[in-house]
Amino acid sequence: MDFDDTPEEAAFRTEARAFLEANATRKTRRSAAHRYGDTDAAEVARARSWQVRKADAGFAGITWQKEWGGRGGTPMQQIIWQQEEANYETPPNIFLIGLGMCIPTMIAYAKPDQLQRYVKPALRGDEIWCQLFSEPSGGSDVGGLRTRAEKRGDEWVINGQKIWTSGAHYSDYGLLLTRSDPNIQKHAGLTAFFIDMKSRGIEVRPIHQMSGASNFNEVFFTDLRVPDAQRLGAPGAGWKVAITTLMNERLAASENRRPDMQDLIELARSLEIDGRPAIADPAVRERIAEWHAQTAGLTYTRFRVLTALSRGQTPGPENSIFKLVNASKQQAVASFGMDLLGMAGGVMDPDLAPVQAMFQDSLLSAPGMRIAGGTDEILRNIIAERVLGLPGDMRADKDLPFNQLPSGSR
Amino acid sequence: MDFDDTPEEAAFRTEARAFLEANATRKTRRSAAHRYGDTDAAEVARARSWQVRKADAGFAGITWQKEWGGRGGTPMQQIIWQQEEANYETPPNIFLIGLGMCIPTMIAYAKPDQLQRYVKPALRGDEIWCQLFSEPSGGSDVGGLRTRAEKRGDEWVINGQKIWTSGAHYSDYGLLLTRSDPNIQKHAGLTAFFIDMKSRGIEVRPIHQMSGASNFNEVFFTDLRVPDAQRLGAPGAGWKVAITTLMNERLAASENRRPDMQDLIELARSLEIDGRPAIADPAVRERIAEWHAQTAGLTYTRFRVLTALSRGQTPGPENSIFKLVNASKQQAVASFGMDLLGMAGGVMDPDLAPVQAMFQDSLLSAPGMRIAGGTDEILRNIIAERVLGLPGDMRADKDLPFNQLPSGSR
Amino acid sequence: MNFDFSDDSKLLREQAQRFLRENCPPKAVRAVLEGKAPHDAALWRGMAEMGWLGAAIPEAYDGAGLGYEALCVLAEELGRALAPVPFTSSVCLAAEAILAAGSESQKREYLPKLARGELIATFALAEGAGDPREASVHTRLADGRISGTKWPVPDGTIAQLAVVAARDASGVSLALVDLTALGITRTALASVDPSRDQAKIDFVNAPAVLLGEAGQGWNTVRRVLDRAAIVTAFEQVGGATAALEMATAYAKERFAFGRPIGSFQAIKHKLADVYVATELARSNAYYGVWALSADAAELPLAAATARVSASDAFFQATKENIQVHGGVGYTWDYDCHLYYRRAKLLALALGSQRHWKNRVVAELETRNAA
Amino acid sequence: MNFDFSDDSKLLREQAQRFLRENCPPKAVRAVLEGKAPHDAALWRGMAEMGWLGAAIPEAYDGAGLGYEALCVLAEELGRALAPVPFTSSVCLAAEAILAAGSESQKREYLPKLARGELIATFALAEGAGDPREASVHTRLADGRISGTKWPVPDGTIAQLAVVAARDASGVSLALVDLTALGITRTALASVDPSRDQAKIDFVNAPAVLLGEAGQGWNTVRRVLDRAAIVTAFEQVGGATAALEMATAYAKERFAFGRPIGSFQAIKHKLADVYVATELARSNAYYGVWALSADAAELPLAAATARVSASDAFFQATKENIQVHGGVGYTWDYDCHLYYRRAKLLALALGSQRHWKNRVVAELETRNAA
Repeated sequence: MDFDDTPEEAAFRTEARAFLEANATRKTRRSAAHRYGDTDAAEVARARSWQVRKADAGFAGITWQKEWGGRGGTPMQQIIWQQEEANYETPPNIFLIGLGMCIPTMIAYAKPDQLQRYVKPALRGDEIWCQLFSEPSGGSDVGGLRTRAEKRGDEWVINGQKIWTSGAHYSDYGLLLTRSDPNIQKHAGLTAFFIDMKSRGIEVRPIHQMSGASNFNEVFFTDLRVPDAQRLGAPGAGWKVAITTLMNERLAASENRRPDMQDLIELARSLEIDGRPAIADPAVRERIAEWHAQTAGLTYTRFRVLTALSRGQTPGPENSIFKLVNASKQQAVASFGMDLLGMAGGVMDPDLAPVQAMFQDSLLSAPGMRIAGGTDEILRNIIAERVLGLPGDMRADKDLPFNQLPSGSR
Repeated sequence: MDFDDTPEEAAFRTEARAFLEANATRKTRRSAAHRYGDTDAAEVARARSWQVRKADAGFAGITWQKEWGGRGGTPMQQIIWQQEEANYETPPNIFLIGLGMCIPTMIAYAKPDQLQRYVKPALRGDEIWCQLFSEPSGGSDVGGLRTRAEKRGDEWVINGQKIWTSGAHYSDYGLLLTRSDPNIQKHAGLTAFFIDMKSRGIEVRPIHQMSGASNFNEVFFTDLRVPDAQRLGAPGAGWKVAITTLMNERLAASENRRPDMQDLIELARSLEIDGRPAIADPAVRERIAEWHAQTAGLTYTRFRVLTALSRGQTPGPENSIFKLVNASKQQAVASFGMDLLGMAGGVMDPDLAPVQAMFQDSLLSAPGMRIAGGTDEILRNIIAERVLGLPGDMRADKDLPFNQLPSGSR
Repeated sequence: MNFDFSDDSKLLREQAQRFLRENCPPKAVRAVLEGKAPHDAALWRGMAEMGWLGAAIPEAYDGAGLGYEALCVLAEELGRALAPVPFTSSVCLAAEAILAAGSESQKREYLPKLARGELIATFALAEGAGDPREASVHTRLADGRISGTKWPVPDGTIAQLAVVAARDASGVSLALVDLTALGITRTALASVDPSRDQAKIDFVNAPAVLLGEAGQGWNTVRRVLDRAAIVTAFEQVGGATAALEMATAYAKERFAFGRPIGSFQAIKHKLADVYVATELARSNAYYGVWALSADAAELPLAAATARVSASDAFFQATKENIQVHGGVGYTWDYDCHLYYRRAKLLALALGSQRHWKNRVVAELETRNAA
Repeated sequence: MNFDFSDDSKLLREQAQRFLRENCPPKAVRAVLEGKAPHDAALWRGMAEMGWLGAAIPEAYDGAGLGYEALCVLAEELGRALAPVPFTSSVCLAAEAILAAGSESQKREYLPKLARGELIATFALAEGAGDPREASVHTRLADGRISGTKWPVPDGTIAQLAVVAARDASGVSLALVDLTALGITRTALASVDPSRDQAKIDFVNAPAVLLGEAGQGWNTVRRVLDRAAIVTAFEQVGGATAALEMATAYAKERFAFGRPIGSFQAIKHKLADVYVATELARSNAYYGVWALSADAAELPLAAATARVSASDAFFQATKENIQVHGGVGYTWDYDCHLYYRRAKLLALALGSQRHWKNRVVAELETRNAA
């Protein structure tokens, strides 16, 4: 067990640092906290410009093969890059879904000429991709989707609605999962496509979240026409394609959500309880210690996973642990930080509320964290069934044709 | 909203107090804590003697009709009696199952001559009853029982095993639920009886609990012969009889399990943390306040229920709240009290461990509280389905004959 | 013993539910939340006409004299409807302070106007971060003038009158301050729950009149906070009940994997836990209203206990309501967040859980010592 | 970076598992639990023969010199097997104290015997209720004699030698005391976990030899406790893992309502939560063994963090293991309670959660101040 780089790793780290030092600004604690808000056009432009610089310097697709514009590097190099990049102010990584999920799926299912056309522009940030799986009828139950795809000659006609699509409003292409046959068992009747998001028949509407931000969209399809050549996998084999996509879901980047433990400790130091610093209060100390133990536990779990990845293992269902623990912790820390402020805890003015009203902001964004990308409940199912091997729940939807499944009024 | 007695209630309370003052000793905090251990022959004798005195004075079956030896009193009188009796040292109430569950079931299903024979002796504590429902194959799933009853002429022959039977070793009679037809749906094939516990073919074996005590028994039946006259309800109608029994499950008496809040506060006053009394430590105060809020909430919920009962309402599924909250609280308080003792927390010598090692005892008995009489999980199901009206879970056992149900290796 | 609301109270509850269904639908709450007004003035007028604002004000001062059971019934229903009105500030805090400490002439001057809703008053205690604490009062009162900064002041931009805690030569005293006078600057504050007004108020030599005896202000503050904690516990229980009902209804109607999500134990047990927390809080609130009505010695313990369970139950109910709704529960357009915001605001407004838990134990200590 | 055990350690683990399966089945634990012996002497001899007792003792003192990674691997497996032996007392506490503070001749005298298992030693710190605290040491040491009462002393009836914390003219010092000498009375104590020996030891002018510098004893105590906390965290993680495996296996095999109980979300999610707690604890323990092996400046924080998560995870895993088993889980004959008892004992033995949580924050404060 050690934390030291090999000479090769150290050399790569030096190279990465040199690039970052020359091209970006080092973060400080006082850096504006990243708000989980709208990504506007200016931010998209900054993100593209950063991505192309990374690509030119060989830091965009570190583990990708050279034929796709990658560096052909090791998983450990990828980890080192992430560690180093996290220390600098960089635009939001709006390419994560495209490069982490969509393009790997394309590489698995698209034709060689399509790959020639799409992979490199995605890597350089010239073209942005989004993923169109979730629907209003079933957030947790992806296989229950209803968007219809009907074959008409060499084309498919798509009608329906997707929801919770990150970045749909600035994306150029999208990976789409549809129901091509409602008369058979639900997972058997799905077909996947990639689509041009600028096509006629697509309408993107931002979703106004309770926090006030709009990170997600609804996407409506009205007689969208998609050439059969853009189909991925066989008709009816969409579920398998979707699994490929979801398996490529990257190990959730170490997000450094704020407020973090250091923010909490600073808050507790700056406030008083009954005339003594809040940090001296045993009840406050107990909570900080518990959250520190969770935070540290996740950090070192990540090191264990990274060690496994660096040996060529693929990330497995045990990675559900990160979001499951973090989301509830984030909500609890936000609530607790507000409690420390007593009667003033509800005030959100950044001039009055400590640490830029981060605790109040977090109270309003954390509930979304417990839902997006798999609810707490789905993640516990995954851990129980796929890690511990407990039997699946009874299924109401196992043997019935899709169009005979019970459905509710909501 | 008021806590005052009506003049009639006050008169009854005075009568009850006078009886108790003359016949029992008032409790103090220093009274030996009731241990949840074995009930030995001497204790059974004391319990019988107390019961007969209560019966003679009209305090044994307060709400029972006079024809059964009761007082014909009101539910409020019953409540007042319980409140008053709780202030005195009395033997364990080993008649609760018989009088609260078995005899009411007899009254609903047995023949008049049987009632003449059995009700009064039960009320006077001359005969003790137990309830034989649970089996090893399904603690939570009572309907999954396997004990076979086969009709042979005017008799039934019983073979099988019951478990978790309180008081089987000192009981005279028992209420028994059996499977008379394994070829039909599980709840349809049950038949109920009352049996003489001293019959040939019955073997009672105490269960050694993890706490060291033996409150429960296993009961084995080997070719036990029961006259058809002792059948309760029609053959195959046993589930309905069982429901009658379970619906009569009394509002869990206010048990005053120790350690209680006062014990915890005393413990926290007697100990030091970093040279200051533990009770002054904000982390300790926070926990005490939370448990006090739960304890008080249960106390006042009981008052609400008693008010409803005094108006003639029957207790409903919402009463699951009492054990659900208490059991986990008891476990948490025990664990916390031991933590307060630091390195010495594990020591159980009553001379060294404060308050007669009650916290350590409770740590070892509380896990049973979370299981016996409905697990936490079953109680949450009951609240969700029967109070909130949420839909039942999917049932694997709904439409299959009993002998075709899947069963595991345990 | 009778541990239930009276028949009169039950009738009042039905009346309140009918009135609020009509006059305080979710869109009325959203109007305030989205900044169209600092409170719902029409609803407030309606409540005044119903006689609710003076429910607990004696008839001698033009109140309805219905007592605290009635006030708590109303609070529960206002909590359920998330009513965006200065009920707590004007009725439970300011009017109670005047009732408790005011001179006869002050009572005659202000209580009838408060009961009729002609005057909105508030209670200015906090001076930034912190729980209620005598030593934290720094605003200065001298020679009929007051100077200092109070924030947050609930309903501080809409109130015309404030009961202000301030320090004078004899300690902490209370003062009545006309908020429309010179020397006062009011700034609306952004809040986790914009459906309730919060303000910062700067006083610079503003005219102030003593309320009650000089130096005895803190006793009144404690008395008023304890009493408001009980009424607020009902408001919180009302909100928790509404959030639980929303979640339960959704869990019955929403299907996933071919079955209602309410048939999954993860949802079932979550809602059973919310039910348990809410019922315990309700029972503690019942005990509180008994103590309030009887002005019992147990009031401080009853208040702290009721508040501790109600604040926890309301927050738990609202955060799990969002979770049960899943993605849509996190949208602006669904009402889940209205309850969540309110739950957190109410849990802080009279002081944090830490503060009230500490008070529970302090009261238990006094009792056990006796 | 390489955040995993070495191949050598993995081989050692396999060897340990094989050995313990054979030499420490549940019935061996029960024999001690039910009072047939105060520890499993045969198992202890076997462990000595395998070289485990001296795993972290340098070869210069007849140890195996395998280092702390090896020691932690062994602790995890002993925890899994609930081994009823004085491993922590003799190997992690006493031997570490002698290594840290002993003179060269003391090391030469005792460490080889400890490594070979010829001598069992323990660490006598507690004097009744309380967490480790310098001011709580009242046992007196003067002129080579020691007087006072220590309880609980882990493995106090079976050890022949004790490292005792005592107060002398210069403050708190450590002394080596032969427990078989005159002036010593040992009383076995009833315990929540009778499968581990605990004793009260009265010293009346018993002969004692100074270990380390006079007045510097508390520094050694802290160092030894921190290091033992990391090794114990592995023992706890091993126990938690075993309890989780038991519960998972039972949930797959046990049927209710016609289906395995593990197919119900209530059971699934409970076990998922246990898994999460156990994995977080395991990762913190990994960091701990790194800090221990590297004798890193982060060791005190790593130790406190590892202990806090491991104590919680082990207790949670064992109490939910009973719950998943239902009625049979509460019987004496099922092994669930063995884990539950051990979990609580280990969570207290080196000081309570409160104590270690406080240490986490103290270390975080030091860091953030720097």
